[in-house]
Amino acid sequence: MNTSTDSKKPILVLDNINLSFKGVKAITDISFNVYEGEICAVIGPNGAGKSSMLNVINGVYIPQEGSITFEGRQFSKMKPGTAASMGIGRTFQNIALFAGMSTLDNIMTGRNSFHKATFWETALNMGRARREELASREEVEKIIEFLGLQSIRKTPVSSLPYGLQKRVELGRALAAQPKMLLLDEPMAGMTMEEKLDMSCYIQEVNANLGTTVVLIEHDMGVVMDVSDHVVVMDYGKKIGDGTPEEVMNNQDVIDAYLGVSH
Amino acid sequence: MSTDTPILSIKNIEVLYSRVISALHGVSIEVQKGEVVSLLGANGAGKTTTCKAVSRLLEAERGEVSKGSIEYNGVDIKTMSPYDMVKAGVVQVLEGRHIFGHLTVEENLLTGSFIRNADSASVKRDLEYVYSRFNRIKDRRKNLGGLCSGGEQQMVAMGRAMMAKPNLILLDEPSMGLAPQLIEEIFEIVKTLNEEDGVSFLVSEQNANIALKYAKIGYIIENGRVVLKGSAKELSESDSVKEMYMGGGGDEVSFSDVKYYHRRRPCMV
Amino acid sequence: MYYREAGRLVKSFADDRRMLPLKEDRLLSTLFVVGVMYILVTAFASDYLLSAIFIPMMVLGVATLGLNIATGYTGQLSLGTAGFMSFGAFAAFNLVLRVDWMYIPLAFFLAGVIAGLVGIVFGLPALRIKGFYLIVSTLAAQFFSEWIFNAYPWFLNYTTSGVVNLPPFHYRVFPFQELTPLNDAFWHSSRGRYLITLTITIALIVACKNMVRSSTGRNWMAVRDMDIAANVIGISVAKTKLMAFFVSTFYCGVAGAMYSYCYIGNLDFMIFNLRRSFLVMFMVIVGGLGSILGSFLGAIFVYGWPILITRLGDWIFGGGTLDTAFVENNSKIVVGTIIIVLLIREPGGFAALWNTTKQKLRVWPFSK
Amino acid sequence: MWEWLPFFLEVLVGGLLSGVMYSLVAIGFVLIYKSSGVFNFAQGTMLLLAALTFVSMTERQVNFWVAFSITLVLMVALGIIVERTVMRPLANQSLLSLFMATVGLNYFLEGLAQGVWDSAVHGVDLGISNDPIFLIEKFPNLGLDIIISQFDIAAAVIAGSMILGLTLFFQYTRTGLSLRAVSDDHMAAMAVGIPLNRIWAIVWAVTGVICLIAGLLWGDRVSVSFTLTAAVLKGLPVILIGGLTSIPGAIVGGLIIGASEKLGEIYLAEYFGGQGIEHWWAYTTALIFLMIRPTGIFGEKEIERV
Repeated sequence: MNTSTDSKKPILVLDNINLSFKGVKAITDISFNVYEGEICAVIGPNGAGKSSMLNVINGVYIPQEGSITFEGRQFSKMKPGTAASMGIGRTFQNIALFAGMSTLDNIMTGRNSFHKATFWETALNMGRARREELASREEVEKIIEFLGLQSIRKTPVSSLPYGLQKRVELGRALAAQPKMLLLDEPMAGMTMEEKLDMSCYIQEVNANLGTTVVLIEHDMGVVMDVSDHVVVMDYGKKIGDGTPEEVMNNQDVIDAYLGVSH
Repeated sequence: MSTDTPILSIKNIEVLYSRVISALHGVSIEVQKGEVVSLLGANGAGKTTTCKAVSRLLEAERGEVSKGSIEYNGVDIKTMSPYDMVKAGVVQVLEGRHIFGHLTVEENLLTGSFIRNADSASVKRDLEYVYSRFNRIKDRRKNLGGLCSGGEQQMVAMGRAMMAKPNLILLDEPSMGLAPQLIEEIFEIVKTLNEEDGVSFLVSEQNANIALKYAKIGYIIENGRVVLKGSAKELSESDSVKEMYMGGGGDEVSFSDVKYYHRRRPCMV
Repeated sequence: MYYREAGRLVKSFADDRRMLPLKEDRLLSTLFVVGVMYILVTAFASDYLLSAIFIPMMVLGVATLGLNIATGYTGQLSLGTAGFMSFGAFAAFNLVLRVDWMYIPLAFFLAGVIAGLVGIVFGLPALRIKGFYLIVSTLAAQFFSEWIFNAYPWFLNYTTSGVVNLPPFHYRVFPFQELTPLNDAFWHSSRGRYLITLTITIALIVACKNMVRSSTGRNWMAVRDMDIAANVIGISVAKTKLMAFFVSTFYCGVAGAMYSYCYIGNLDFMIFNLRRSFLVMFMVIVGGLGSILGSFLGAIFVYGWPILITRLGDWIFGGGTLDTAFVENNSKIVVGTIIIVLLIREPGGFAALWNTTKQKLRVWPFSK
Repeated sequence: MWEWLPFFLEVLVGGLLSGVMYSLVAIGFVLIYKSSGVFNFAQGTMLLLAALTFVSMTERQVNFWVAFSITLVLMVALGIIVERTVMRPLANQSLLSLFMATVGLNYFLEGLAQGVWDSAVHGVDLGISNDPIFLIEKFPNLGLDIIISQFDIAAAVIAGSMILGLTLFFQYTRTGLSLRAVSDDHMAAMAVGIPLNRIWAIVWAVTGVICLIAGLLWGDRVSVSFTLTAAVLKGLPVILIGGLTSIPGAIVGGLIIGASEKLGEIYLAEYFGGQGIEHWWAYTTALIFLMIRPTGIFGEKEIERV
């Protein structure tokens, strides 16, 4: 969905982010904006630092330098809990579901911020605890229906195939009703059919709920069709930033990622 | 043994993880002696699984080849252990390099030679030989492997494999996370090892351009199936390969119109 | 199985969330609890059965459930269960001793709370230390408890022998005791103690089941399965862990108090030693990590096996043939073997075996 | 103003010497954990089993070295059997399952050891003199009036040379290098053809040998009985302070715990009701260290990848 250019307002501003592990640079001087309501794709070769970038945005990694501004609030280091409470949802490259729980329970955990009942209220199954459980269940059922997960509601997630696990993970992120979704390779390892489904979900969430989406994706077809804005990373640096068309015609990007033309 | 027995022949294999999750459904690949064959595909398409099926490392991850067969020099490898495979001359260089971080570069290389029970003089010779092929790591021999840069680690991993004197190297994603000039350098070394030392290679890559530049034959693997096979030249000129791996939007499927289509479709699961 | 889920329409989320979704299950469990546990057992079981079989099994089951909350549900390995039990036992004793109006159920509850607070203190390192390193903290709790109740005689009311009998006439079981139809003597008898233990145990099971099927339990399991992901979706890992430690040690504390008052009838710090901690851990492993049913199955098996062997020996070879050392070594070998075999074959323990059996019965005889 | 110093030193030296013995137990732990991620709780019982086996032979007038060799062979065999029957089927399981398996193994061996032998208290005499050494008599020039236990010195020397030997073995031999490779990265080790099972078997066998030596030293010091299994509880805080994967860590951790235990007993116990603080004191020390460094002094800090 192309947002009109005049209404572009950044929801997320990354300013001069630097990240290294034990002296090895993972991200060097990266700055870019993500605009409200857009789908932003981050592309680049494996190991370019894309996942680390998402981890910086929602506070799993703490950058040595730089700042993150989300909805006008600036942080030099984000904490995962803060990110979640401000409305940043996330899925992971190597699926991070709670393996010992069912699909339903996994998605229910996504709604934890809506649960105010204390543990003793839940222990005694008191009014508030019960009401919250039922209210969450209602919301979660909507997500289950949207993602077509009805039949595996009570199946332990560890026994689901890869594609479905990815979908459950998206469901868990959606359950928190995030303002911004960070999706780390949501379509990796999927069949064409599953990829179509997944891009449908992403676009529908984006269009109907107005959720901003940042996704890492390798399939250029998906990137070109789905995204409004593309950021290209290579070797921990940003080498391209713009509309899909601009990026595709950028010589640096072609050299580094799409391959040296021969 | 007749000369046209391929060094590696994968025949229609299927792979299951934990007895349920199917990762490969029907992959057939052949590598002739002295060839560089590249295996192209996206993340999660099944390249690594294919390599691990050959090196028998699958079992360590609760995976198994449930159908089909793999032959190395005409011998079925079904009953062989990872140890047997290395002993027989097939070494995998793992994706993500997997250097022993707390061992020095030289110790890393030495671990590769254990399989041969060689005497120290010949090990020393081999070390020198590996250093001559991988100039960059010679000065770093006393450094800890974990502190080397990505490119150096890739070279240590390949050098470590060479210490086993292999006939076939399964090279999994050598370009991952490396700068373009380094990727070029790594592939140049592959070329030398192939041409001068006669090592055959099965290289799994996402970077189609570089892989096809150095390979003779290419296979394209998608969602656990081989969808295309051809000489490197054919493949790099093919439109569909260009589309999928070298950028450019496809017209066949449009991901942006998909939502209406989905809504009318009954749920698959 | 004569009944199954097939064909039942669940019409509301509230119905779907019930502890026992099937009407027959509800009926049968009510019948079992009320008819068998409350009426039949109370009416007919011998004193020996009550005080040497039923009471200890339930008490240990509660302790196992406590450990299961920390280890099975939240993934925090604890080796200090017996230590936490002793905090509960000593707290109950001192409450009854020093507070005039104290009566047993309230003392047990407060003992649980006090043990729970101790649990939070020893759980605090869990916020920084992970995995095996954490056993230092719970082992410290274990040894600290063994030492403190020995070093400071105040806790034992300056008893020189190191053991305090808990004579029944020293404590009030209920407030307004005089208004109830049953007198003190009844509640102090094995029958009365059995009823108290049974009621508390059932209440604790229901409370645990309630927590596990709601946000509390989901957060525990989320932290257990992948704490980074839990953190990313906004679950406070620190709060969840401390809460789990509190609830876990609350259960252990209540179990400890019941152990002293309802089972052995005296207070002795030597009993709550490391070996007992391990016994409770065996009960968890054998029964099944993260299972309420398993906690009790484990307790029944590990506690019951030596008794069974002794009885069998008596029956086959005549009374008193098997000496205690033999029985003890035999149970060690058997329980040890069963733990290893279960871990290899069925890591879910007896609870998982029970579920598989149930599953098989459900489709029997149409499928294997 | 330095009057307290000789006594302090005497306590410190005594503590450090017993610390070396803790290190010896801890090294068995570290080897197994490093190579396979198994936190071997059965260490203490293996130690008891070794000591009991040895004692039951010497008590029947079997020659010291014959008994020693037979026990050695049995312990190596035990290590290999454990690796085969317990650890191998459990490979790839969660660390918690592996730990619990060793707890089960511990219980099994405990029952076995006492079932086959008995639960009586045995003495073991390695022929090391127990007489104290008065340092001022031996080395008058030092000017230190300290008493040191001769047995402690001998035990520390034996334990120390054992540790030194193991360290050299793992630093310079092919097997040692393989072991370090395996502990770094299982998958990579398999990829270069290092046979994991063989390495694990070697490690368990070496642990068996360590258990024998430690069992004899501890046995001579505190007699051979069921309480010997408590050695495992001495080893725990040691490896946790040092870091589960570090051999130098086990040594330093042993010295720290040994010294802190003795010093605490002498200088702190009076503030804590008089006696018996040594059990929890070691753990509190460990806890303090871990709060500063959650993975021990030499332990590796993992970067969690998501």
